[in-house]
Amino acid sequence: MQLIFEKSVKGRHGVKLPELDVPESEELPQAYRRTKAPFLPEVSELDVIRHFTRLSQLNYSIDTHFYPLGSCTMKYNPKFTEEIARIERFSNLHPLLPEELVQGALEVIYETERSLCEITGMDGFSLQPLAGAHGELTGLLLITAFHKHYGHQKKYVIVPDSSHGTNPASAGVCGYELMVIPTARDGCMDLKKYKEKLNPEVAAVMLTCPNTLGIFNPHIMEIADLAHQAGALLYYDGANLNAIMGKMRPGDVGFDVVHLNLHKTFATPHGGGGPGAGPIGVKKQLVEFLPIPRIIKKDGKFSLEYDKPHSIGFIAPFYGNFLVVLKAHAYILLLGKSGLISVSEKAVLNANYIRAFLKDYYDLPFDRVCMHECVFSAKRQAEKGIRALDIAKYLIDKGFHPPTIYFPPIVKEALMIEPTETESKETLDEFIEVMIEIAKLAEEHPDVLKNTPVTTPVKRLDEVKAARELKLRWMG
Amino acid sequence: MQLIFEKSVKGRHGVKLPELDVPESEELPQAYRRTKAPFLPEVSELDVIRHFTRLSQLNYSIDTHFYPLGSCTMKYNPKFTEEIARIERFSNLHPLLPEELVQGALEVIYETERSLCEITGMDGFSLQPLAGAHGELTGLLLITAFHKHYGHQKKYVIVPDSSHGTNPASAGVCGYELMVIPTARDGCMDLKKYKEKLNPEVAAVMLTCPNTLGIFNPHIMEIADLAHQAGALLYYDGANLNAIMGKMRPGDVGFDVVHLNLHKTFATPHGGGGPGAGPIGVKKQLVEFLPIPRIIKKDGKFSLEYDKPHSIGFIAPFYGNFLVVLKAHAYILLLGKSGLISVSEKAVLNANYIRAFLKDYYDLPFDRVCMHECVFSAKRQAEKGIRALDIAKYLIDKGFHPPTIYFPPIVKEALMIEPTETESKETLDEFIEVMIEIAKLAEEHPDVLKNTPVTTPVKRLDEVKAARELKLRWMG
Amino acid sequence: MSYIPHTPEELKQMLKVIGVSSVEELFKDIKPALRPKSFNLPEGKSEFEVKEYLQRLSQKNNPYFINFMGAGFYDHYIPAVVDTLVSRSEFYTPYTPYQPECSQGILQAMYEYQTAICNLTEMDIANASLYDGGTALFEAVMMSLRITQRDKIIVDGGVNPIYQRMLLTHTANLPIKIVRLPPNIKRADREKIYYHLDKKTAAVVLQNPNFFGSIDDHSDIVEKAHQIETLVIENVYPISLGLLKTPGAMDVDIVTAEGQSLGIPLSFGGPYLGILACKKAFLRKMPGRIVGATVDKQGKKGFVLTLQTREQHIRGYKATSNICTNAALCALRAIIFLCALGKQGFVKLAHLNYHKTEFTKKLLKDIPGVEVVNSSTFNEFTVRLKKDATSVLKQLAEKGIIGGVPLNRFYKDMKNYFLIAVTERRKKAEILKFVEALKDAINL
Amino acid sequence: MSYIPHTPEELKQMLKVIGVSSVEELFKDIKPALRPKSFNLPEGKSEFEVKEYLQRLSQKNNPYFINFMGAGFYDHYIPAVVDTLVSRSEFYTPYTPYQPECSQGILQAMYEYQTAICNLTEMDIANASLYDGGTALFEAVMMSLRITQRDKIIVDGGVNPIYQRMLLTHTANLPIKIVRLPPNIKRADREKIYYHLDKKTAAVVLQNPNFFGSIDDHSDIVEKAHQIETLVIENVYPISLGLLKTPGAMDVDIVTAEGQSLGIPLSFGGPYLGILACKKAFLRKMPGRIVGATVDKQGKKGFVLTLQTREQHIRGYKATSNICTNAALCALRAIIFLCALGKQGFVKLAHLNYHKTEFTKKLLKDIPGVEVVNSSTFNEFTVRLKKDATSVLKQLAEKGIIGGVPLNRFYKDMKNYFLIAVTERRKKAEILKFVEALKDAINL
Repeated sequence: MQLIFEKSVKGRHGVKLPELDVPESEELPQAYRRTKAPFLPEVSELDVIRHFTRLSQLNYSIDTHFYPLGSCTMKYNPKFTEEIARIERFSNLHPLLPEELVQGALEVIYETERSLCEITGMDGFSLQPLAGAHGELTGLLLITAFHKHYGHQKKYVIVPDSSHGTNPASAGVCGYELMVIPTARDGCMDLKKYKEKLNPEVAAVMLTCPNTLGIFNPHIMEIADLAHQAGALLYYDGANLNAIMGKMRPGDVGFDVVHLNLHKTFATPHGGGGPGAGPIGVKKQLVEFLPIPRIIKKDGKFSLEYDKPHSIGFIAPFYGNFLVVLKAHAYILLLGKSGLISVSEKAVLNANYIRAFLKDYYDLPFDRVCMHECVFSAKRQAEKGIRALDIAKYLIDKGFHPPTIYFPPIVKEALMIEPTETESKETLDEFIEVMIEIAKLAEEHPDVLKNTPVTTPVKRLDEVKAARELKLRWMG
Repeated sequence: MQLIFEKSVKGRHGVKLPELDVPESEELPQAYRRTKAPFLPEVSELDVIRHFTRLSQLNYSIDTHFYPLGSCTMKYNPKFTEEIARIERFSNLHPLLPEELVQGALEVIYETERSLCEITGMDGFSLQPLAGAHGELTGLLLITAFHKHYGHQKKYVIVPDSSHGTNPASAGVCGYELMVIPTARDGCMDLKKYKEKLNPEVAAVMLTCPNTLGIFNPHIMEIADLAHQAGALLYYDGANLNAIMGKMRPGDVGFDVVHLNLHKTFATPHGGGGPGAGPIGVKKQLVEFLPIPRIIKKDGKFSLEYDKPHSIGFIAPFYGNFLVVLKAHAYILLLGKSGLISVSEKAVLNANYIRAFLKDYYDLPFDRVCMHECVFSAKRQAEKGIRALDIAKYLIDKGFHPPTIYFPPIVKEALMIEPTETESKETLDEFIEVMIEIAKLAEEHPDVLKNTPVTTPVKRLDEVKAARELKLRWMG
Repeated sequence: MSYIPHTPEELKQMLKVIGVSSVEELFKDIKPALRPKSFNLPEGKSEFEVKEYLQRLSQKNNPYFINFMGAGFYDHYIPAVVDTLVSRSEFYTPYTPYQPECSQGILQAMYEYQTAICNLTEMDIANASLYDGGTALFEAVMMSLRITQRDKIIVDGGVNPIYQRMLLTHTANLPIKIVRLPPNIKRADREKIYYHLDKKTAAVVLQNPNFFGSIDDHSDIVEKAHQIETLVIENVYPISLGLLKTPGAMDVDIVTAEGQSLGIPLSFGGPYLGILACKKAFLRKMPGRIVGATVDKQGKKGFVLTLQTREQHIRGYKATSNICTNAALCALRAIIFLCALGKQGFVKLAHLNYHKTEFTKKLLKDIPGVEVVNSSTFNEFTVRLKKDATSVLKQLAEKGIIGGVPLNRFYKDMKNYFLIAVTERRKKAEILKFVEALKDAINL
Repeated sequence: MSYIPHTPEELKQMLKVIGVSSVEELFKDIKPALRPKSFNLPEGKSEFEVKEYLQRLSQKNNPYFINFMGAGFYDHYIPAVVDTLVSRSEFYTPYTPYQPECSQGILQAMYEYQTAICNLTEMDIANASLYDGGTALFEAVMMSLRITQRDKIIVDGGVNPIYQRMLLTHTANLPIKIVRLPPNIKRADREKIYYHLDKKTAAVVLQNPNFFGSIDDHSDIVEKAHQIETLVIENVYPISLGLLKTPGAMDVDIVTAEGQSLGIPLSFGGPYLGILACKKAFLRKMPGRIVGATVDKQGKKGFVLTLQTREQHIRGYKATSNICTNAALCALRAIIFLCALGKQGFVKLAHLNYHKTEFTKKLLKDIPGVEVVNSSTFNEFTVRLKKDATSVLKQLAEKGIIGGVPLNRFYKDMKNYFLIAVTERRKKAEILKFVEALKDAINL
């Protein structure tokens, strides 16, 4: 499809603005003005609508395709919560409006914090972090503030080698050095190596639980105890919370800090990359360090408290991604206690169903009951020349968004499949059938898989060329 | 695609309803109850979303494709007016609410009636008719009431042979006999034949102006005078109003009754078949016969008047398709005087542009300046075995919705092209290019055209089989 | 605002291609004498300005009172999926699917709609929608006249007066006789119907639940009518079909309904949805578009508009109806609504409506001065007060409650009567508030 | 409500396939000691009930006062096309386009967004969005540290204090020195900047228009900084770029902006849009996703995420940033907004904002007791009163006017100051009403 810039016709215009209803004043001095109007497309409203409507149709999405993108929890995004977020009295509030004019919005924030505390077993929550990785950074800043406050000298952050890339990256951005613990043969962090590395200069141990292999570490409490004994805090990467709601609360088993991804567990849409929201929860001893402002309820009135001397300060311009929070709030109200428990049960059920069916066809590097996702290796197929990437592209042709591939990097030719609880048995069966077909094709007709996808508007794209020639904008 | 009924799984459910919050009463006696729950699909909300989202993508639509469906005025439907119609204080009003609670809605109706009067030159308008053909029927009922009131004995309705099928059908439904006037060589109703047929028993002469050949009849005033002399009223089928806004008003040239199609000229969406709205306008002498209730403004307050002894009565359950009217009202406000004039100018410009380019390739049975649409004949192509239908199907493959074909029936192998004013020169050029390509293919490779469409989810469908075997519902 | 893409430069190029020097030249057939005497409209405004104006207007409306109004049009909850899906422009911006290969989405959805309507009503076939319930009833009457070649129609006193008056208007110029029975709150008045029923009668028109809320089993009337080859047309309330005996089970010939309750907002009177279903035998007399299943050249299943030869654009004067535009998008709402609720949900919806109404009815029965006039009802019923209902309702309105529809809006002598509808949206607290307010009001 | 499709029957079948007898068995790794101590949430409710509750909550908010609040976040009109298009679920329900062949829609839109941002700012390259303006500024600072390998940052007193405090929080644990200049209403204080500027300085951070509304041409500062290889980061207000000299023209190195004004609702603080653009030379140090054009196997043009080796999911600890989720849907809003307005419309928008503000400024200047502190401004400016601004604003609020942002919310000693923003949405009548109300309030 042509770029919208290529469709531009000099002199054409779209949306009309009101006429100036006050007298014109003197123009700005030339020195302050731009010399040439910016090149933006000159198109009609119909041009805009057709262009972006057609573009939209080129995407696979949850609403059109099964989307088992591991670690991303691509579940159904309720339309109801979208409807709620369109209510103007929520969407059109200036963040600096006087508190009396935003009591409803403050209540949403307050109540969501309370729900998340109960779901995770934490004592305090801040909804300010703007995404998961931002939550991680906020969490590490909290941990830093905590240690500084008590005069601890800290230098390291520990992560397992199966961690999300954001964990080490957040540690780096926060100024820590990194220690990486390998994965043992049971798919969990190597406990022995962990003990060896742990030392009094470790600020935090960051864990995903269940981890990115979809495995729940039964020794989690021991890990926590060891961390605490060494003076480190235990950080819970909430990317995989969808597996354990009502089954385990990080706050009960020794985690000190958690972040959640509202766009994963709480079904707010991923938006083609964002926005999300990454609220951060902490145990009692860390509450005083949470970002400001805090939302306070007193005599039925809500207010913003800024006077928190130990707070790490401002992590967001205001109160976080409010409209995302609102959707998550509505979602929690809709599902309630039993609903959320059922979410995790069915997410785990679906993943194990796929695991059970496919383990005869694909290598399962850690063959045990999984939680909400399972990670296969296509190394058997790779021997025939069929890589995870080829499998992904064939799936596209069959109308499925591929799983996450090549992650976690500790699994060769990884295929990380997270079906989520909102998918039905038929959909899983159809997916399984194609995956089995692929395994057979890899044996018998590997060439068929190499030339995929064929049904898409473009065929396999040259990513090397993209990175070498670097065309990052249209130049006309 | 499977039917949603085929996707049903026993015991699955979608949207949850609230629990009963009052005590259960005794059930109805068995005799009044159905014996078996109705078979409706048992599906999840995601099933519903995926099913209908995917279905939607199988349609061509204005927002995705050029849609020059002659006589239907498939112009761009502004998103703004959709947004307005979603305002709950408009969309959620029970029609029987007390007048004090619906003053804004009544004002919308009142103001829209006034605008339409000014646009058409009529003295009174009713927004009650629910679609164009319903407007026609209402118009004929008004005409009947008028004649009865004055003691005229009437029996016939006159229409030209180029008329929309709704005109004779409405006459039939209203209990009239029909007289059809042929089209003369200039593309207009044969004036001589018209004079011959006209007689004192003619209730009404129904004209589309410009007519379905896209031709404006310069003798319209003479036709009107003759009708009036014979004691007949002149009816304006407003389907083609998009051609003449600000250039001619039916009320100024002798028309007594008009209906408009808000979903054509006033850009409200066609909705895959409807709903539309078919307001009816009349000259002074007919105002007293308009349907009730009438909207009255007095001292800045709006009210509904039912006490109109000569009114034909109730044509709609309430006040017409209010939300459609609201969109049309917003559209008129947005465009205003110059905007509406420009609509007709550009609609006519676009049609003539296509006419000028294609007349060397397709027969133009009435070769003169056209108004907002032009009607070609594919009879030259038909000689090579390529019918209008084949041309239509090839256009689909090229990403265009076909024009109206085989209408009006007086043109053999008719191709009725109405581009509308919202389409750009580039779009017209692309369409013209394909039409020229088709003309050449018809000469040189007619077989290529016969097997189209090939890009669609289904190939050419067997309509004969459909009509013979009559599967009109899914039986499991 | 303007939605016109033409630039001055393009205008010039296009005129050149056409061979005229100005746009005005294209309008030369419209001679000076034919030009407008006036075209006095305000100039166009921006979206932003029009939005401000219309939002201000909307503030003059208030739909947020606790509402017990029905009379055939009900305040049901519309799940978010309905609006989401019908807002897809591939659904709302095409027209009638004359070209099936690029319209399979609409066509399949309409086929599914037809199926759902058949299943709800237990009738053989349904069309793809008409304008509204009233015009559907008119079309049904026209069908019956065509089918029987008779000229008399009997309309029971329980048929919605809104539709009765529409029927009279629409048939004003036809050489037929319409016998309207007097308003009748309880079940259909067999005696009166049979008094008028004769071999000239094309159809008896009934309604269930009737306008006043009463439930009936019309099987006996149908049987009597069929003995002399008279048809029975029944107008129904779709939500009630989650619970009530179906027209199909009563052997009714033609069924009509207002489909507004199936996911369509109240919209101050429209657009709504005309439902029409009938027995297979009457297929070729049925008005409106019909979608049929077929196969393509390669044997793949697909859908087309079928039996178009019944329609005006082919048959003209002899068409079964003059209808062209229908209410496809509203029918789409209905099928999405029905799928979203599903079988269980739909039955539960009927259940909620029934029991909330029974609860309300019971409470009202205990109020001295309030008489519940009918017995078996679904989600609406009629009460009689000892005083003028309109003034009592006005007092309720002052407390933010719309207590129902006063019947003198339709029948002048029913001053003390009003209709009360209780849908699933009315919560217990609202019902109790209403009952208390009514107590107060009648004792004033 | 629940979005789970499993029926009891399916559950049974699935457990059998897995080879366990209950779902609970799948959770056996979570031993009893690890189970929740509490999970005390209310049970789920229907859409309908939750809607009622949230609508009631929303009524406790009131965004309908006449609003002159800005401070970096503005009440601009959002054309209907923006919401219509971003409401398409093919846009809002996918995730980051890791698989380009089935994500060309998002990818192309992001490429168009990058192009538009480059054209607006006259910079070489832009990424596909960050969370918000504040984190974008933080990322720009981090970039400058990496690029220069220096450890000192000078932040001008005109930079939005909201972003200054975010910057401090985010860098709290880093071994760097941030020199914050005192708040400065007028143009950037060259003297103070140059005083601190040295070869340890990684970047000077400026803002235009600055937080107080003042316009500046930073070319001279840029030149000075570049002499010692210090970078200049400029935070801008996108709408002002319809009129103002661009950062590109000033030779600025990295540009950041809050994109909220480009079609994103005020949303009580988020989600917003972080814009980041820079010179080509810094490409590999730039954080966030970037879309590049390429071709497919058949030579057809297409788009992919490129330079992913900078990113955390590949590079981990050494990534240019920890960002994963960005603000793609907000960036989509921005590109649609910019296309809907187009070149002419965008320039006109800037024009309207400028002139409405100048008009307001002039009227205020005539009020005794009101001092307009800055001279050249775009659509926001600072006034000083002779009394406490907060109490005056409170009085205005009683008349339905939010007069602006009191500056003591950010600077304790600026009690008598407040910021006034005037966008295209403020009509003449509203401005006049505000001016009159202000007159009254300061004379009380």
